[in-house]
Amino acid sequence: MTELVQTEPSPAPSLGTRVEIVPIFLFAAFAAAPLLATVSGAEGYVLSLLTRVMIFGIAAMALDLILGYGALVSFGHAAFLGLGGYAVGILASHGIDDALVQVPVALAASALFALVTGAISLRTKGVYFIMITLAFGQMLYFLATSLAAYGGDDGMTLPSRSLVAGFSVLKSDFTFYWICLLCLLGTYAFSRAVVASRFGRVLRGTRDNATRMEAIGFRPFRFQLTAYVISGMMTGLAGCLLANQAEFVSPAFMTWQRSGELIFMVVLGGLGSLHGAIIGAAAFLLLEEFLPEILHAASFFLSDEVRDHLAENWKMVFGPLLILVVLFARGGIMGLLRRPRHG
Amino acid sequence: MTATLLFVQALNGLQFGLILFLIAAGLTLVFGVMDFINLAHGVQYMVGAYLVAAFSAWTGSFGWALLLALPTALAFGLLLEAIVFRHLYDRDHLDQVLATFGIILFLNQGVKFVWGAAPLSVPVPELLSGSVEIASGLLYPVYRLAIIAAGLVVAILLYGLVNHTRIGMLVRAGASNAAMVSALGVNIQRLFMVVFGFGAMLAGFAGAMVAPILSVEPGMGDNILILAFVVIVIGGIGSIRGAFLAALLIGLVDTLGRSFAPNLLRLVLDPAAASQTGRAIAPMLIYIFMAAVLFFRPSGLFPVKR
Amino acid sequence: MAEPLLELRNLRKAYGALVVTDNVSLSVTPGELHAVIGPNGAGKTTLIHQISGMLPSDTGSILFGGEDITSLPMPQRVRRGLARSFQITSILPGFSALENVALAVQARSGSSFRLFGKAAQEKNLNDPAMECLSQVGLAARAHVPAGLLSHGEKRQLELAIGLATEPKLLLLDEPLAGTGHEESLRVVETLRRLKGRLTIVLIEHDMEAVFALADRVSVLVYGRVLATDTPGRIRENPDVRAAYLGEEELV
Amino acid sequence: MNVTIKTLGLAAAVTLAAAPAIAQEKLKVGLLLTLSGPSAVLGQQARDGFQLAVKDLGGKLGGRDVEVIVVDDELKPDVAVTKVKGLLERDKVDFVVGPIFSNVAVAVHKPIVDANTFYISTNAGPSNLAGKSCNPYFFATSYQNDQNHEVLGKVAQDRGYKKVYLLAPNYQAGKDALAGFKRHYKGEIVEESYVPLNTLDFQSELAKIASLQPDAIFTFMPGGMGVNLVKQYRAAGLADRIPFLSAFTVDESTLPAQQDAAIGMFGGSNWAPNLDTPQNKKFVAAYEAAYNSVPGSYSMHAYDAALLIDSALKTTGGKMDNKDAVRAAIKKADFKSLRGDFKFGSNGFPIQDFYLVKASKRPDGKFQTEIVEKVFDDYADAYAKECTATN
Repeated sequence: MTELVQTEPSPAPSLGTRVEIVPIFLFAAFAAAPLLATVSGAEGYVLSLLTRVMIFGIAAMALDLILGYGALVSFGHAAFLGLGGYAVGILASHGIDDALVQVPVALAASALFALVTGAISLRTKGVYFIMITLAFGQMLYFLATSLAAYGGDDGMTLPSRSLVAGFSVLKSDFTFYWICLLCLLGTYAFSRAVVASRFGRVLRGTRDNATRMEAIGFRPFRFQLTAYVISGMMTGLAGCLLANQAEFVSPAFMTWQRSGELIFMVVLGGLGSLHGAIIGAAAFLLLEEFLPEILHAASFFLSDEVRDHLAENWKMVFGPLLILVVLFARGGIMGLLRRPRHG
Repeated sequence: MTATLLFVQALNGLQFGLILFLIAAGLTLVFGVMDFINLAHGVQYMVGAYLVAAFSAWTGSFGWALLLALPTALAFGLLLEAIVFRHLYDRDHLDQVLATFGIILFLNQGVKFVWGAAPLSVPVPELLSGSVEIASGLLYPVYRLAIIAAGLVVAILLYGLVNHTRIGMLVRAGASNAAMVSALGVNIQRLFMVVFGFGAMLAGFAGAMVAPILSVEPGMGDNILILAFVVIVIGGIGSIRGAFLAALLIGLVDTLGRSFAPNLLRLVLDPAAASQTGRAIAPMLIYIFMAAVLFFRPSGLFPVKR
Repeated sequence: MAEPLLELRNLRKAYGALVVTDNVSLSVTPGELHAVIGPNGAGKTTLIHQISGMLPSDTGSILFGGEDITSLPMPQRVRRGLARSFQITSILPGFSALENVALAVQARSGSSFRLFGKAAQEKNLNDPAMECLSQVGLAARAHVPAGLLSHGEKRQLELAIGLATEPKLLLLDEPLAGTGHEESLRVVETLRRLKGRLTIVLIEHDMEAVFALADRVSVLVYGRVLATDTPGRIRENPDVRAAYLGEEELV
Repeated sequence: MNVTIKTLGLAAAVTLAAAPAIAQEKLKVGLLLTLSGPSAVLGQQARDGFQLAVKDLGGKLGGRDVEVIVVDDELKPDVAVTKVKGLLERDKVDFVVGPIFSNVAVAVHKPIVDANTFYISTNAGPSNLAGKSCNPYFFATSYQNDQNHEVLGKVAQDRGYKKVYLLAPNYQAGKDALAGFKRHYKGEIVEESYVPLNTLDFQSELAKIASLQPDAIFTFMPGGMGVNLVKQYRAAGLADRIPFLSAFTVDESTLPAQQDAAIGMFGGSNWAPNLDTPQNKKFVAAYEAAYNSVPGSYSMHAYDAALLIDSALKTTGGKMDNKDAVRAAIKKADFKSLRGDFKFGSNGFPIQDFYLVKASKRPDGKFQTEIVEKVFDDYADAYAKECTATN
């Protein structure tokens, strides 16, 4: 939440406490969804869709941690999704299929990659930072496509989902859903704590005015790098989950378009609130999934052929929708949620 | 590897670099002068190619098609400016990225809606369709030489325009300090419009020029956009000179790297490993190059601001 | 004479042909309030940037407490007790006044890599911060977002932030710039209270304030130190009078 | 906001899932194809081919009304997995037909066969699905990916070319293509050249080819890359000097853009629009009338897939409940394929004839591939022996 909330009552407009309803609703919805899924009769589908939403929620939130709180626009964050995914895939293909090994390896790999590339990238600022992170993302992408032993461009199918301490608990879509929800909740709570902590305060201060922070004795670089590593590790975790969800890994996990999509999720949801990023991920993925059908249903008065045409060209609606969000909904979806209370 | 082959490859790199320059020039100006990230610049390149394809099918002549496509591309750019971009100048970069991404989605699907998903074809103009023999057995298409010539002419014109005219002076001033220019009482809104339309037209021109040698298809602007960003970042945002140099460097690094990386690696590795590694490294080369440039010069080769 | 706390030796900074500070040598003794005055464009702010570490110097050296700090980055200088304020207000507008100061307290406390615990509710950060705010007379406005403070209040906040780093020496870049009459009186009063407890280097245009507060005054003209002396003698100095003639009336 | 979207999504899922209760009689077929992005034209060909077949069969397959649900995989494997789960669990489809690309095929394979649903590929035929990972629920009406390349390798060998230059994009399918070519070609390979995926400009490779002077080149350049390569190959003056052997590079999806530049270039295929059977002539004419373009093998495979489903259901009397019976019926392949001879091998891939084809201009000004000669007769793929699952 914004720093205003945590200080004692003051004449300043305190919008935070009331917006707190949003995350409670959000997680309640995620918790209730499996019940609905059972009723729908297509539980595997509903669960897998929502699991995807939660996984991208983790990744988008991780990005929000550095983007919304540190003003670091990483355009190569999908690389971490890939790192997490490939850690699971490569280890599994060598018979190491326990998540208790895979996840730590994925986190370590993500941390190392973030440390090295972050240390170089953070020398630059602004757009240069955006582009250098893109460059590192692309390097990893091309590396993955050249891994012929692990499927190269085609990617590879996992023999099965990871085991946990030798048990195949993730096999059930329900259990996997709960594990993902747990991860989402855990990373959310962790991120909230980080943002409010001493460390988070320095990060936010650096976002607002780096010179001032230096003038009182901080070295922004160290804080930004630490945040970048934390964010990379969280995205790496999301990558592990994504590989397990799709039971498949491929370089398509880490295209630059995917990195872009992560940024859009964060901006769409609203910068710098963490749960905004989750909402953004949900909105993005559900629109991608349902917009064709919504269009099809909404155009019931037209001929079948035109309706099919419309549904097929859903991106022609999705694009302008994004533009409208930017033009008329400042601050993304969270901005929309806040506004009425303000005015 | 003979010297002639090296020469031909260098020529190819030059031609690729000049196309990149045409796109990057507009992008770097829009970015430098207006501090505006325009992801939709790549689709303007695509639109240029589609316009030429449509007009050449209609008129049957590439020359006429080009003459018609340029003003149309300009008009299209101005239209986009008026409908969308104008409302985004005072927004932060992320808003601009999101909105212009929306334009990409719309236009990529839009051209498919209008012209179908199958790639379109533009015949090489009759006059420029032959090839010249550079060395025995080594033919080089005349049209490619024409692209090189056109690219160089535009580069020279642009250099003159930016360095020796009043509007060029304003553009340069705007790139280094936009607030100052508006304080001078210049109509900044109109300057933006001019720069924007001009950039769109340059991108459209690049698209039109490559239409006869490349396939005209939806999404053709997406990858070239990333390359154009690489170019302007290496060159230093807002610097035409930097964009020119960086575009040629990228063109050469990519083309020469692709053809000679395995051979060079063969000096240190055994042939199988060299070809394996060469293949893995070749597509990464330009990104490695960019990371290296930014490592030593965090604001590109020719930083404009301060 | 006591060992100087800050000593500048032949500092120089040039942008191409434009020499901004030229061969500046100065020494500041512990506990004194040393004012630097000079006409516009004399290089005062550049000098502050050089001392604080925001700008590297071309040649020359800076000694602080006997240690050569010429090549240290700004945060390291702050840690050694060299704090500064900015001429153009530089605060964190989204943070409350208290948090602005608490961050400075936190910087000094050294454990900023703590990832847990709500920083905003830590007493051992907030109490010293509140103390600093009281010193500059801003305690009542502690919870207001800094961006909403009046201009004068922001200047006071700058001062409080500087104090919170517990400096041995405070570099103040025109703390009175742009303040109203009443506000400026309050800042001058605060400075008078701080004087003697703290070494201060003050850059200021307001001659009345300078001559009322300063122990010694250095005059900077075209990047060179014209003279350094007590306020009384500076006022008499013919060179200084010449330099200022037509520029500003010396009191 | 999020909550509303989600409930909306769920509500949509619930209603759509409830639908089968009413329309129990309808047979449901999910078409999973790439319909957006630069490769969309291939997906469109397959979709149109399938729907044309359904129309020709009177809107019924095996006597049952059919509902065809088309989804776009966006060429993103992980997106495809979710979409295919939607087809399986929400729409409860009886068959999944598609996709175009191998990476998508590999990704969706497991969820489909795990759900005991029949999966009929209309184009992608990756080697692991033909070999080690073959599955009783998986069939292809197309080919194994290597086979078209093998055609050209055989041709190069038979024609006695001494030196061949190989060119492919630097990704898995590209490497497989060159491996496929080399299965039958034993002469010298002057260079194996890999270009980055989505390469637009082949000047540097063309310059090398010109200087090396091989007897022929073999290339695999799908989609827009193929369009560019062909035009540039022609422009460089190489087309009349060095034979151009290719797979998936000159076909009905790219010829509209390559036009005259492609004339005389060779490809390998299991079919061509000019294959002289009455059934095929009727198909090509109907397709051109309906969609105003020449059908490629992508359409033909999809058309055959519909015929295959139709024949299988006719055998089972329209019933889907006994999967073994359905499988046995599919295996019989009791339908008249547009390409002539067709039967399934043990791994669910066809045993069929392969031809050398050449790009030509028809009298009406349209472009198509035409059969030059038959290269393989009743040809099975090389991976079938690795398939151990009882099919």
